[in-house]
Amino acid sequence: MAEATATKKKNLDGAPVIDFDKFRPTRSSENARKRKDYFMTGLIGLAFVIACLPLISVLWTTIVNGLKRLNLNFLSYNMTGVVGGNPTPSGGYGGVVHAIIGTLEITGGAMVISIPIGIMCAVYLVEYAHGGKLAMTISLLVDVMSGIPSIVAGLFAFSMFTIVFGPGTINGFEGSVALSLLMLPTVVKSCEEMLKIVPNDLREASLALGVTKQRTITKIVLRTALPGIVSGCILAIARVIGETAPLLMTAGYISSTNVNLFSGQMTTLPVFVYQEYSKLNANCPVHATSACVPTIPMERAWAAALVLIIIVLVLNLIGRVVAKVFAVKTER
Amino acid sequence: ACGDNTASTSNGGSSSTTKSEPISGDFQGAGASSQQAAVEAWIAGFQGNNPDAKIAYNPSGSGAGVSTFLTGATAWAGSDKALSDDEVKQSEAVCASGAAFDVPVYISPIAVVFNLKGVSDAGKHINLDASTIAKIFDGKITTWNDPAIADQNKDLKLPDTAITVVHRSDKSGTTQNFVSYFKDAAPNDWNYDLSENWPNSVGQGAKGTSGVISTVQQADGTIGYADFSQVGKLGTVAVKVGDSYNEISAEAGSKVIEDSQLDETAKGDNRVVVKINHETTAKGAYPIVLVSYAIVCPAYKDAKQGEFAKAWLSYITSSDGQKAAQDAAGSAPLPSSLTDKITKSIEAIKTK
Amino acid sequence: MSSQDTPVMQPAGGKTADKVFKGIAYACGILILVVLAAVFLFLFFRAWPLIGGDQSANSATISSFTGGKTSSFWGYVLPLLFGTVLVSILALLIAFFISIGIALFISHYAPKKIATGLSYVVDLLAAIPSVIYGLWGGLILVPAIYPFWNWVAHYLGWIPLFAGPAANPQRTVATVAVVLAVMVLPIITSMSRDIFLQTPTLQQEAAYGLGATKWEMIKLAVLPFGKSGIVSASMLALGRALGETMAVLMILSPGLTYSIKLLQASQNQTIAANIAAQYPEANDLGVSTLIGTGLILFLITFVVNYAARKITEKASV
Amino acid sequence: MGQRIDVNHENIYYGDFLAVEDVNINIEPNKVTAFIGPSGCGKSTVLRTLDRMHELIPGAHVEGEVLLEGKNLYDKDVDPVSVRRDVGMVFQRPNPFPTMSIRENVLAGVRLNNKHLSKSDADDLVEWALRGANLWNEVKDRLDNPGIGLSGGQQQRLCIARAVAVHPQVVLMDEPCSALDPISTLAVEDLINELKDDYTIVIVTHNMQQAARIADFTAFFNLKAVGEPGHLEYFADTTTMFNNPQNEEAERYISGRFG
Amino acid sequence: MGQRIDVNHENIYYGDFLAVEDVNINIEPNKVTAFIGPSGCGKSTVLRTLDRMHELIPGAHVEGEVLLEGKNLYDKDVDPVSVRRDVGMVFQRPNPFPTMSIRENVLAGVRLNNKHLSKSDADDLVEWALRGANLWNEVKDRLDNPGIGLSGGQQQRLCIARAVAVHPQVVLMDEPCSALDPISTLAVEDLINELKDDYTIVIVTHNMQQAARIADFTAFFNLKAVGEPGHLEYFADTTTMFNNPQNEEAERYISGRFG
Ligand SMILES: Nc1ncnc2c1ncn2[C@@H]1O[C@H](COP(=O)(O)OP(=O)(O)OP(=O)(O)O)[C@@H](O)[C@H]1O
Ligand SMILES: Nc1ncnc2c1ncn2[C@@H]1O[C@H](COP(=O)(O)OP(=O)(O)OP(=O)(O)O)[C@@H](O)[C@H]1O
Ligand SMILES: [Mg+2]
Ligand SMILES: [Mg+2]
Ligand SMILES: O=P([O-])([O-])[O-]
Repeated sequence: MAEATATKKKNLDGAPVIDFDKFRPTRSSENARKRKDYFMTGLIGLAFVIACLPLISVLWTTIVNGLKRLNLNFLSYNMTGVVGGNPTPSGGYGGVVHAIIGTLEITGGAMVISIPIGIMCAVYLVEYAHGGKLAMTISLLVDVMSGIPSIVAGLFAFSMFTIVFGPGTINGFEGSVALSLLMLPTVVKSCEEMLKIVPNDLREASLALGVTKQRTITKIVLRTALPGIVSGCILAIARVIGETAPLLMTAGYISSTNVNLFSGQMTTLPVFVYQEYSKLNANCPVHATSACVPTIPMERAWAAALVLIIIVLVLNLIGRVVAKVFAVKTER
Repeated sequence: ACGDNTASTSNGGSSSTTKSEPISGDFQGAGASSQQAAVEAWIAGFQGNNPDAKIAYNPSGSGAGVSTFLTGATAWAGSDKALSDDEVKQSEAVCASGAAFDVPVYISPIAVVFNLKGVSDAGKHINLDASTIAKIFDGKITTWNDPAIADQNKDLKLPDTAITVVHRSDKSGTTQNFVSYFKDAAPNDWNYDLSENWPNSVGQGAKGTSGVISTVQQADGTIGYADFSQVGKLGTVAVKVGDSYNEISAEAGSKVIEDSQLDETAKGDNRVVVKINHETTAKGAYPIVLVSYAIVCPAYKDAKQGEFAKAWLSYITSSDGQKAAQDAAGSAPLPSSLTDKITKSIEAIKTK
Repeated sequence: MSSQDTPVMQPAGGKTADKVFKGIAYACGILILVVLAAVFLFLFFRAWPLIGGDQSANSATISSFTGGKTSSFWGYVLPLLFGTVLVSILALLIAFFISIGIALFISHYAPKKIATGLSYVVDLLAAIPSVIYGLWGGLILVPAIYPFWNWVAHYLGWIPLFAGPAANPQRTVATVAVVLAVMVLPIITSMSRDIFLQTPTLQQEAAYGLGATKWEMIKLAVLPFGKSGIVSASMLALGRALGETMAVLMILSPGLTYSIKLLQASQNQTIAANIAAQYPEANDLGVSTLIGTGLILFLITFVVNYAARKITEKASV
Repeated sequence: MGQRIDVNHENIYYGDFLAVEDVNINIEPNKVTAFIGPSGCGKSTVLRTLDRMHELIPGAHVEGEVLLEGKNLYDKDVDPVSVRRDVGMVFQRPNPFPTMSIRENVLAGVRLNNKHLSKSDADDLVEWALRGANLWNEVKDRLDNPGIGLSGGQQQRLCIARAVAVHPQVVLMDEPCSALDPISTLAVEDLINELKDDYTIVIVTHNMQQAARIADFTAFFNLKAVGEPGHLEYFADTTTMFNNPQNEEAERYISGRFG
Repeated sequence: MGQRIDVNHENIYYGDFLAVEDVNINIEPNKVTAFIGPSGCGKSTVLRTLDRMHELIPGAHVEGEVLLEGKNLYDKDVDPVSVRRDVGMVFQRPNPFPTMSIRENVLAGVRLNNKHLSKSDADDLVEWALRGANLWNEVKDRLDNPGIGLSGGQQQRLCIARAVAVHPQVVLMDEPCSALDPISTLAVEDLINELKDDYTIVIVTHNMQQAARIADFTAFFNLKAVGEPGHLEYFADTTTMFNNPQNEEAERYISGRFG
């Protein structure tokens, strides 16, 4: 190596001679590039606007239509004793308290099933499996699982309960099982991503202190990834809280309040919305007073849809707050 | 329970004929979505007399309702179709003794609704006979000013708007009842097998009665069929019966049932199955109706269920019950010609 | 406190906990396999009568589903499959470019403050339940979009896809594709945004250092880096679109053809929506048939995901 | 041919934080100028203001002037895109575009302006740039392999080839050898020595021996304390800097008493 | 008190790749031993085999023996978890646990092992470790603030405090100052000097001046070419190494002729 300088040889000996003026950018080519840059900026801005239109429309429609019937009465009564378009003795037109309870319990049940399993599966994939064959298979199948149509998940849960608990079994928990099937892949995926971005530094730091792997994972890795895991789980919940089709066959539909997740049918908000939409119009007999509102089912549907969006919003906010509280500063 | 609206007691308990103890407990039914509005009213009315009875009805569809009933998970099923022989046989495994039977509980006229500028929004009806309606729904007549339509509606100015047929996209008893009218009343213009699925690909399909109604509302020139109670502001077709065009109404629907026979081919005890006389010429009758049944066992493994089934059917077929359904769902009352037979069948339910 | 001498390497506690924890993690991984196998087997057994049962009864069931148009399972499921794929691909095509646009807007164009707000909105939108999209699509969008599609059919009708006349109301594949696109848009956006944000600064600076404009930088550094992520986001979205039930059910006027006339009604139907439409009134054999179609959908999802994985694997080498 | 750079009264900010204060330096054409100094003193920051890369960091901005052959880079009418074409940059960690072949990597910059490069022009250019970067012989048989498949040192030379292929006037290098093994380091150092015939070169290095080996001029940056702005402490030709510095801090640094 | 380490015929692999070959070295108790050498020669790799951190990398394994006071760390019956408790490690980039306060960071090693400490014991331990790490005065008023809020040099000393709080016999440090500014570097160097009274210290550094300043013994690693395994070229007490090395490569390296 020391001799390299002695027999010094130009790099460019033998290199073709290049006329760089040929490649010099012309005014027009520069302008064309600039125009393209502006054009793409415009296009990207436009994409944004285009996407906003329907999304704003969805929100706007739901809010405007939903606010009409969204009041305390609507939130504190269920649908028992509601007949046609007639008002109930309490002065309202029925409400969604049973559906809110159903939504929360069934989704809660799905959470209890899928979040621990999902997190542990992600832990397995990231901390133990190190990209082995089994891990590859599992993560492929997790992707496949995220493509299971919700209705198939419903059919599956329904049949499973039929086999285990006898024919025709319908209860809230069955709905939870169906939903957890849909939720699991999202939980696994997002937790996997979150665990992956925990710096390896921290694992090594902990292990170097003579801490066992299990404690390193639970107390350092999971703790550090917590905010991300929480928002991943919230996203997963949001994914299933609006499911209708699988719940129609697993959790059923009832107009009274049922707080027992494990027995009896339960209504959730999306199912409620769908059923009210299916009713479309209520009948008002010829002799009915003006208090009878024929369009009440659709109004209830929109109001319930709005309640559902608000619940999702609140969940999102909780997720944000939790993420903030447990936030981890990674960089100085 | 929490959030319950105190049951509306519009039907004073005194007028009820029930002398027995009030029913209490949890009871489930499932089935036809067409009955939903009526069942809601019935539940409210029934609970007026039996405040401790908790009743749930899942409008999961006739087929699913019957399947669930046949597993023994529900006390009764609602169905737009009478039981098949097979189903009757299967029910023997579920009922404590005997086989399940069906009785009509809900009769609702099916309206042929349309949306046509200058006609329906002016509150006018259109007169059509069975063959014309069949041709429209088979895509043979495609504009509103087709001579076949115009001839029957001399006093209307019909535009040349294209006809958009709107039918159910899901399996439906409404569809089956509707097309069975064509099969009987215009057999030459309707060559499809009887089925709960819409048979041709004319026009547009929509999910559920609500889908049909909202689709019809959304465009000019549409025509569809739907339960009478859902008609709203849409125009309806007056159907030719005999020599006159009869408009739809609950009473008119009732009349065709009055003029109908029982289906004697239905095998099994206590069954009351109506064979709708679509070719009726009864005065003021409206021939396109849906008859929906309640399906129960003559005896239940759990006597309580039997007690409930008996009380429940008695109530919903009583004039009080029928009145409640009429108010809540716009249905047609059961004609007196049927009530006796129904009552007799109900009496057969064992409560011990 | 002072340092005290301890015997060298005394055994550490927590060994059992370590083993148990690993076992649980392993079991949870396996559980995914078991669940999926269970779903598959369940579908398979419920669909068994289609293969092993009385074929004439099967034919009768299928012709009752189709109004007599076909009596073979494949004649039934293939048009459904075609419709499912058509609707999903269209939705993906519409959503894809727009999503990438928004994702780039958030990651590279918008000022940081606005970008954070937008990200939040996008995440929220990803969570709007599909019934609500169904309601909105069926009641608001269908009438609102008719003039536009009518215009398209009028001026672009020479393209077979847009062959007129546009159905009115527009309960067509085109409208459903738009609604599904709106539904999957936040999914693609939020995933690709996260990936774009992770593009190594080094790559971006390399491009800028060569004298690239912003767009050229994106083409040189951001998009190649994000490619595999974009693909998997799209697959997730495609999976969602393939399996979407309620929105399709509430909007589409179904048909059983292989037509690609997007603006005409009663042309296609999707498997998931078909199951939901037929299930309530189906008898035992009918349910088997429907589950058979569900099995096909399941297999398609599997194939799509498998293919996507292979593609991303190749791309990331 | 290289061009000269004159920096006058430059203050460099990250948001409100003044990172480097009042830099005045004259960088001679066709010479190698090295920036040395303790970590955090602002070497990279100053370097990145010389081709307006600094402003890519949100909130970052610059006061003062940077004259390239007398023309202020920060004038209103100057397009940063064209500045960056005239002033090439090589980074600390080699960063070939991972999806491109070796050949495409070299051509990446040229293609921006010349959409339709004839095959023979492209071939010539690739050969010229790779020879210039001392890499031709090692890769000429596998130009279509991905650039990422090369070793670290080869990748770094590929990045240099990519930078010179657009024929800049100035090449900036930020610790180009710090991620390389000794053998690759030598190859890159040799290359820098040859490149100065055609370009003005500015190099940041944390390795004083390297500065001593390759630079004609050396600038020593320093900072009083963490959180204080860095500044140019001492600028001299390399021989003076390492043998007889006229600045106490520089002497302490060079003799290894800190840093 | 520190313990001695003897490495015999150690070969270190990443999968099939032999990264370091036949290392033999005797590390004296209560002394500072520095590892120097060009990038990629395997300094970090060897260091990480001294507390069995190496095997955390999938596929990585070791041949030969590493004796801690005569006991082979790689014996079948030895639990790596307990090895790591006896041999502490400090990394190149300071890595305090971001979720924990300063106090909790110091206690992490004890707490995470599920040992229950009374409040007063914990307080004592925190003070002892932070004093030992020369950090007590700077942080004693804000022990409950997050550890991540400290400056880089303080973070690195916090990591040292965390490592010594579990009472190891040996402390390994992998380029502990390379991410630090000069002032923090000095603070950490002072600390190392004090720690050797209680511990055996092994430090990897790329800064020869640093090795000269703080080490009692220096090991020079080298590699013949990229892709070849690294090896221990020369081991001597620091004075010999820097003033009168008996090895030609070492001399070339130290005199700055490469690397
Ligand atoms: N992106 C940034 N945002 C805010 N401050 C920054 C950023 N990059 C660098 N700084 C600060 O600017 C100052 C100078 O940093 P710079 O990276 O230029 O130092 P340097 O001399 O190149 O150090 P090194 O030898 O470590 O590369 C430091 O105080 C640093 O913290
Ligand atoms: N995780 C790994 N997998 C495979 N090879 C590795 C890994 N880490 C290091 N190596 C290889 O092992 C050899 C020694 O690397 P090591 O990091 O020990 O060098 P070093 O002397 O510490 O260098 P530096 O001064 O850059 O830290 C190198 O050839 C490197 O490429
Ligand atoms: Mg720097
Ligand atoms: Mg190292
Ligand atoms: O009540 P149907 O849904 O069957 O019409």
